[in-house]
Amino acid sequence: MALLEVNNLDVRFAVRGGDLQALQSISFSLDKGERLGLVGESGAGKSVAAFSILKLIAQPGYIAGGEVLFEGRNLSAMSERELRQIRGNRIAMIFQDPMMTLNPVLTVGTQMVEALKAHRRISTRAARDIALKKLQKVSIPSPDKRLDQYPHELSGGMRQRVIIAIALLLDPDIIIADEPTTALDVTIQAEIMALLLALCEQDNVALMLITHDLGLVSQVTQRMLVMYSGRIIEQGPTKEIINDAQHPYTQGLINALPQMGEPGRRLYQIPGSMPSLSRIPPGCPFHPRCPFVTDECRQTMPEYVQSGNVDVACYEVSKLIEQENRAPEVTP
Amino acid sequence: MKKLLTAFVGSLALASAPVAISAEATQSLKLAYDADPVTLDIHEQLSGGILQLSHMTFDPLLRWSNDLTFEPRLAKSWERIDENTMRFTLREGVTFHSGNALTSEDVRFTFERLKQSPDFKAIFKPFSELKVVDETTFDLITSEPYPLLLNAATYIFPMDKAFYSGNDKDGNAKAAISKQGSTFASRNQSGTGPFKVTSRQQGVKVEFERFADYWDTASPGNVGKISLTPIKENNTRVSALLSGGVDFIAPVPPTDLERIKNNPETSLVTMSGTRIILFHMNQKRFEPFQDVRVRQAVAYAINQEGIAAKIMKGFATPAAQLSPAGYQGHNDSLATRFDVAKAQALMKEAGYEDGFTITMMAPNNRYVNDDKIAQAVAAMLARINIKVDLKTLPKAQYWPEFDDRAADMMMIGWHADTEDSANFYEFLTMCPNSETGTGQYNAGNYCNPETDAMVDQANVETDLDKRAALLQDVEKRLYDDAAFVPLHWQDLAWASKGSVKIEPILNVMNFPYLGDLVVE
Amino acid sequence: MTTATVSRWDRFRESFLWYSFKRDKIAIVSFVVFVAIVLAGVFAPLFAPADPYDLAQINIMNSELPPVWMAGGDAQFPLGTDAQGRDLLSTILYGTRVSLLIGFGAVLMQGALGILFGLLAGYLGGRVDAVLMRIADVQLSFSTLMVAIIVGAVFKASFGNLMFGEIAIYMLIVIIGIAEWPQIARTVRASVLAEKKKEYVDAAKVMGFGTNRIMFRHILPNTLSPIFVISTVQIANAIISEAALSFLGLGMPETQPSLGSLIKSGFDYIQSGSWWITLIPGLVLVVLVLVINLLGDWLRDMMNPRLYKG
Amino acid sequence: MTVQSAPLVDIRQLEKRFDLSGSFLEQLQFRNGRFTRHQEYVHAINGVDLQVHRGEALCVVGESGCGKSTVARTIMGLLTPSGGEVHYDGERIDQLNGREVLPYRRKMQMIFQNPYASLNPRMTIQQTLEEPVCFHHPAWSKAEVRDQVQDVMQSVGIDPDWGVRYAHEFSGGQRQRISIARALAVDPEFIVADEPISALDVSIQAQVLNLLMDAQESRGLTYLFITHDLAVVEHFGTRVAVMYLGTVCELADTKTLFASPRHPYTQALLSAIPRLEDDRPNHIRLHGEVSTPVNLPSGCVFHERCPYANERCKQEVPRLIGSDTGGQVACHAVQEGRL
Amino acid sequence: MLAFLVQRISQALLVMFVISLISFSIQDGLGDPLQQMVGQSVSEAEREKIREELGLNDSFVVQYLRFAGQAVQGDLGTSYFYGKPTLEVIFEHLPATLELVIGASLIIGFLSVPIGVYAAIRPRAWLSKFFMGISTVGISIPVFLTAIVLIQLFSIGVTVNWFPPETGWGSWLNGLFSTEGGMPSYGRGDGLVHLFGTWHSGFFSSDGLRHLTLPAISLASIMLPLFIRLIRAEMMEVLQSDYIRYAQAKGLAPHRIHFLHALKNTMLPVITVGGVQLGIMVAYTILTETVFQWPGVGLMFLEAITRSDIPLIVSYLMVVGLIFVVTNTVVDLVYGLVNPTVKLTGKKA
Repeated sequence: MALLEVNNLDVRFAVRGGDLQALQSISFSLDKGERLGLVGESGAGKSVAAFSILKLIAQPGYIAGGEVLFEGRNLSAMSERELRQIRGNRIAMIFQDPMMTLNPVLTVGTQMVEALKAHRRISTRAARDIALKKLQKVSIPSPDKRLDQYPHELSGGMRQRVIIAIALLLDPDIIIADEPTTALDVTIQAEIMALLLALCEQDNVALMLITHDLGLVSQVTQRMLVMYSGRIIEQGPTKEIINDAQHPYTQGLINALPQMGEPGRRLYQIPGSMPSLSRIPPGCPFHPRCPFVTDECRQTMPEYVQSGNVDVACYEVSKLIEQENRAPEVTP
Repeated sequence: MKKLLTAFVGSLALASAPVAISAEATQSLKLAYDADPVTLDIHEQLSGGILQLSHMTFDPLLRWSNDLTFEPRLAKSWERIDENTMRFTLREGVTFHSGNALTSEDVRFTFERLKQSPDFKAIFKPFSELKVVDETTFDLITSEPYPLLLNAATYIFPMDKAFYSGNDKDGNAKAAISKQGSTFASRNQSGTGPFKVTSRQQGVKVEFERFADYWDTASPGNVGKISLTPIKENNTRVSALLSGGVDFIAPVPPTDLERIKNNPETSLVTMSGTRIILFHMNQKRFEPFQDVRVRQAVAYAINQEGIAAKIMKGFATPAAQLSPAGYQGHNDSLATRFDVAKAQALMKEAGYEDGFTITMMAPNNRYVNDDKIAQAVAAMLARINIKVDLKTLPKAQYWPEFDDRAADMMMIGWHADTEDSANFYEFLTMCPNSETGTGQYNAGNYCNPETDAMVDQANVETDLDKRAALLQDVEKRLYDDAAFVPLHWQDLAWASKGSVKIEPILNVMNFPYLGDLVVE
Repeated sequence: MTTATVSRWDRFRESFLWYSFKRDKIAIVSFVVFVAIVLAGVFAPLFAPADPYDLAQINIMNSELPPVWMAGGDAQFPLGTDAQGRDLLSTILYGTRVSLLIGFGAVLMQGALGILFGLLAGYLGGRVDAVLMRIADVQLSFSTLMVAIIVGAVFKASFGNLMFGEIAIYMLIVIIGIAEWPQIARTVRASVLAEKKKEYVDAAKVMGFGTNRIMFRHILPNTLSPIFVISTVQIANAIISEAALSFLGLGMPETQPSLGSLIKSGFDYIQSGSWWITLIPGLVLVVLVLVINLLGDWLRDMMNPRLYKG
Repeated sequence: MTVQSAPLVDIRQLEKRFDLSGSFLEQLQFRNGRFTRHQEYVHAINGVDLQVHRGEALCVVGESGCGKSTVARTIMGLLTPSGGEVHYDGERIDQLNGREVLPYRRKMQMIFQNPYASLNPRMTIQQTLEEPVCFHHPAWSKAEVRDQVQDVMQSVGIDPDWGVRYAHEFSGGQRQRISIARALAVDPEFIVADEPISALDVSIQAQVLNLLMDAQESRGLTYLFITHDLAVVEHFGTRVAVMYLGTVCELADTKTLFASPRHPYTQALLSAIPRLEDDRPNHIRLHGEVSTPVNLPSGCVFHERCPYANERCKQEVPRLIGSDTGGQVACHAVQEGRL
Repeated sequence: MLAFLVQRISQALLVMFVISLISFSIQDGLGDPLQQMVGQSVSEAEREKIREELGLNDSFVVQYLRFAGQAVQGDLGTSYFYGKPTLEVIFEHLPATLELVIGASLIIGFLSVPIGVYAAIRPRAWLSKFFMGISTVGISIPVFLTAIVLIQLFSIGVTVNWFPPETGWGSWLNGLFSTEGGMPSYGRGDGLVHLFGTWHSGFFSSDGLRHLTLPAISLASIMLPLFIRLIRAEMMEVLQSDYIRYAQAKGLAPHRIHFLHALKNTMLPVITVGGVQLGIMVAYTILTETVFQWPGVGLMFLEAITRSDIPLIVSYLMVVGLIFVVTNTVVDLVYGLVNPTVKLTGKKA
């Protein structure tokens, strides 16, 4: 049994004039110690997916269907009180912007100690000791001093280290990291990512990495999902997808990277842009931008087909697979 | 609510433990006026508030009774010695709050001080001297025969000479009168009156306590303590009475008379007053007013009865002349003359059928409903095609405008300090003369040497009947000449809780004789 | 040009503003009531049975008649009469007009001062900003009442007392305008500071546009929605301020009453039974201010929930 | 690198400081019983020399706070330099007044980072594009202006019929196209692009990069391209300048730089970008954080994080000197042959 | 810090200078003080003499310089009416106003925070909507109307006869809508306790508190809705922020999130705006003090105007300006203490 299993998760935003489908039938799983990447452009629903696992989607959003099983227990059916036992304790989160994530008016120590005390019967002194150890673990210089500092007194990289330390405080099983390095500079990014990776490997913590950076995913994760307009259009082992993407969107995304083009020449480009939630077209949401579009694509969302170890939702791909399967019969 | 209230008052009486109050003077009274006394020096300012204070903490030689006759107070008797001299005999055994005994010297000291006071010196101008005869006898001497000698004597509230002599610790004379800054006399008092001031927070509260050695042991008064709170806002003052916060209020706004009268727990006393409210028509500023027909037209256009009934809620006596009933100059034959047709005819006759535009000014916080009255008058004048540009001002700004005679018609209210008709004419209708000071408030610039001569004559006429005839004739002439537009005499009203028997102590001068007040 | 306007209208009808307005009952009711009151005020001379400014129509003997539905009411005076015998309905209609005029006028004045100073302070920054905002600070330490006294005295010195009737309305506009401009200036400055950092301003600079063009053509239009929201609230505030000044006797003369001075003039009568003289105009005032506030709230929610920070 | 004709844009010893210390009163500090005046500056750029040649795309890379945007904005006159000179086509332009600078405004244009903020939300696209054209060509008729705008809209792939719409009705990529159209509308020869694609999604980035390259080709534009994304540089740039804390630490042809980066910082930067590769490269780990430009380190600005720093690096500021690969490097270690 | 104080002090001086100059320059428009000081029948010559004594006949410049010279020595002149130094008069009246403001602030503080927080946490609850509705109505009613209604209801009492009194339910309903009255409607009462100097407090006696109740409620009635809205708006915004979501993601209990993480951040802007508003409130008590005849500086000021007591008017304006600057300074200091991200400089946070 997978550590975390998401089955047919539907998330909607209740806005004036009806609901918007933010996530449609999302299914994936995460094993213990596994590193999973969630890739997509902004608005694809990857953050919504991350937040709905812990039922943390903001007000107009709500879970309309499906289940999130953590160790076999359905998180989406749990009471707030029960969920609080999981949040931060078994499943920790790292947010995108370290500037905004820490409460500006509370010291680092307070924010670490309160997390510990929320889940363990522990004295403040003991909690501080644990906090100190975790700060050392993320190699923050003079950690004892940091405990009494306010977030604004730390640099961006340092803050993200603190957040990683908080995530590790209660030795969780899963860390969900939502664009953990996007707000940081390139050289700092590399450092933070390396740290996170090392710590996850060391403690065998599962990592769910949400990012738009294909390079990062390719280097860090073992498996990845590609999202588009609230749907998972492709998922499978990272290497396979990067090396041989099946879905036209994934292909386009990879080919559009400057490093894939020849310097000074036009890059491959996907025409148009991802529709907003209120304007998702019927059928495959990618069809208006897809070079292989057919009438079928315009009408119904394709089912997943297996290509190698990769699940893809695309009629073109399923056609190709059919042809391949049929091929041996045709050949004499 | 009543129960609550008595408990409330009771606890109060307990809280303020009495020092020494005469056997029966145990009641306490909470009093709300529209203003509190400006100073404790009764010679610093001539105003109603100060005179009210004077009657509480001092006693005059003689005072007005309800029916406008004289009642002996500190002077137990007086007799005319010659044309210019009146001899007074003081009551014996009267002591000041300081414990000093009252003597003729104190009266002389007071008289001299009055002659120094900028506010009072005008009243005592006819007097040349106060001569001490012995400890309890003195002569009051005028330079010419003066018919209003006794009227003026009501302003003599003997002060404690010993108390007010010498210098205070700053080296200033204790007797000094000053409008600016504080003087010894403005902070300290020693009088012979029924009450002593025990504490005073200006603008907030003054507290009085009955003087244990008060000479008038015959007084039925049983109030031991008074606290006076100024409540300027009419509604709040009335609310305070109705909610039981105070026992006695004055003045009562006309709009609330009905309500207080109908309330079983409160009682109301009204009296027709002596303060005349009138408009002057400025002949100098506005030429058509020089035409007697125009002035008459205006006089005919004004419905005094309407104003008195509607705006004043019957709380005013419509006036056709200056002198209220009871004054020597009051002429019974003069009646209000509201007649729009006649007024229109007069305007036509004067050649102003199409009317004209005039400016008008009135205060808006000086007299009862002053601004509303002015508006009503403006509306009435509109009927005879006189368009009025009306401006009402707070009193502080109004008086400078008045001094400048800034509008064609200006409102003024006048109360004769001497309670005598001549005072009206001197200030309101005589030809303005800065040397003699006559006509100081004559904002109409009306000038009639004939009537002026008659007034002068009356001022030295000691035969009261003759004098009355003379003054009534003046009144008639002014009426015929439409020298001004009289509106009404503003009535006086006081209200109290049923248990506070205010009626016997009130008078048209608006000096409640609180020493004699009985509270049940 | 017509096509452009039509398309603008279409655009408006498709807009979120119109959409949410249609769905918000409170906004619709407030808007209808507001428009009704404004129309009644603007066209007061058409609707009013009598002209309260014409003194010749007034008869003192008709004073304090109760509304028509009460005993003693007179059909000639549907809402009764005031202490002068004026028809209360007409007086309220005219008074509403005066109050609205002062409300809008004062906000125009505040807007003119506030926008100008706010733009200058926000865009030019530095010393100009420091000086203007310090003035605004000082200004805020005066209550409207104090400004009223000061401006009143200045007006009096310049025009004399007799002109008062004619200039009172302008005076009140100036008073409330001066007393409250910092509110708008601060709002404008805050949004200019935010807008100034946006790249379209840099783009305009790079194009070589002059300072005035950038300030007024580019930045100003983008600060309009907060100005609009705060102005709505400020109109309500101005109407209340005027009422308060009138209550203290510093407002409109009773010969040309505003709602505030009507309330004040009836104030003496409220406890003596003639409640309608105060309470009916009071109700109109409260309803007027309330619907403006409700519309302001709604607008604020629509345009920018962050605005109320002052 | 071969020196061709005179550079189009030439900046010499450019410096820019921002005053942090506020008014005189705020600068006063009471220390040890005496009042002292204390001033603080952000040293955004410290003596930068750059030449942009006609027809090339010079890319400036660096992390946030390295001063690359300040260089762009100073060239465009949005900021006045604290020192140094900016020359355009041989003329010094950093001291010109508003009127004198107008002709250059037409020749030099800028594209901004945030497509959501760089268009005036209260103007239609038509208005946004017409305004600069009218402004710079007051003599043109309405029709001429309209034609020019239509041409430019078509050239960036925006349907001219959309001109009546407002910016918020467009997606980020379309807005960036409009933003480019605005710059192109006045027919410039030099464009400064300040992180024009970093706010865009990956699939859109390619569109915009293609558009910029097309425009360069068809109009013969010269670019100064500011970015933090080395992959883009590699694809787009003719030459690259790497900046760190307000100084240029390496300047070279793109190919040269990517093939053999010399400066330790460039090396670290190159190794830090996650690339689509199966094997994980050895990161050159930098220790420490980027210093703040408020308290500039002495000597080489990079010495605090540099694994090769020695005493000289802490004392002496390295100068940009030609290296064996044809580029220029400001590094004592490289010059001493330690690296 | 030092620069901050120096700047604030110079600002205060500037404010006071400007105020004194303005008020002096308009004194002629405020009326003639003499009219209030002498009786009606005092002759013109006498008046002229007094004017001369008071220095009212000197030129503006001479008067102002004389004033400024004394002001530098801490003497702002002598009130015509009270005959005492104006500062003394103001300090006698100030406690009443401050108590009113403190009373109102307590009401505002105790009500606005829970209501505002509740309305922010549960924006859709009917109780929130009710509170917000009431607060909108609250800001739409002029304070003097509120005051009058309060007096009518709670001081005088209202007897309602809308329902047939002979029936049981009728009399019950009549009783329900009728009010007893009896609350004091004016002044500060007799139970004042002397604290020190000129400060008498009504806080320590039931009578004093009873007198304070209605005025404080009516003063609070204008500010309370503003504060509720402010707190609600700030709180709602804070609740949107990342660090609140992050706190939830840490598994913290809602009360800790709302009352520590959110409220602390909410209160920062509320302190700035609110503190300044409280400072302004001193200047805005005039209406309340008038209706309730509360013997504070507002009433004193209004009366000074009707009396043209120019020295008192000038001093009042200067003191109010000073109070404003002082509260601003205190607010900024408090803000700096509470908010760890702010370093005190002369700049506004």
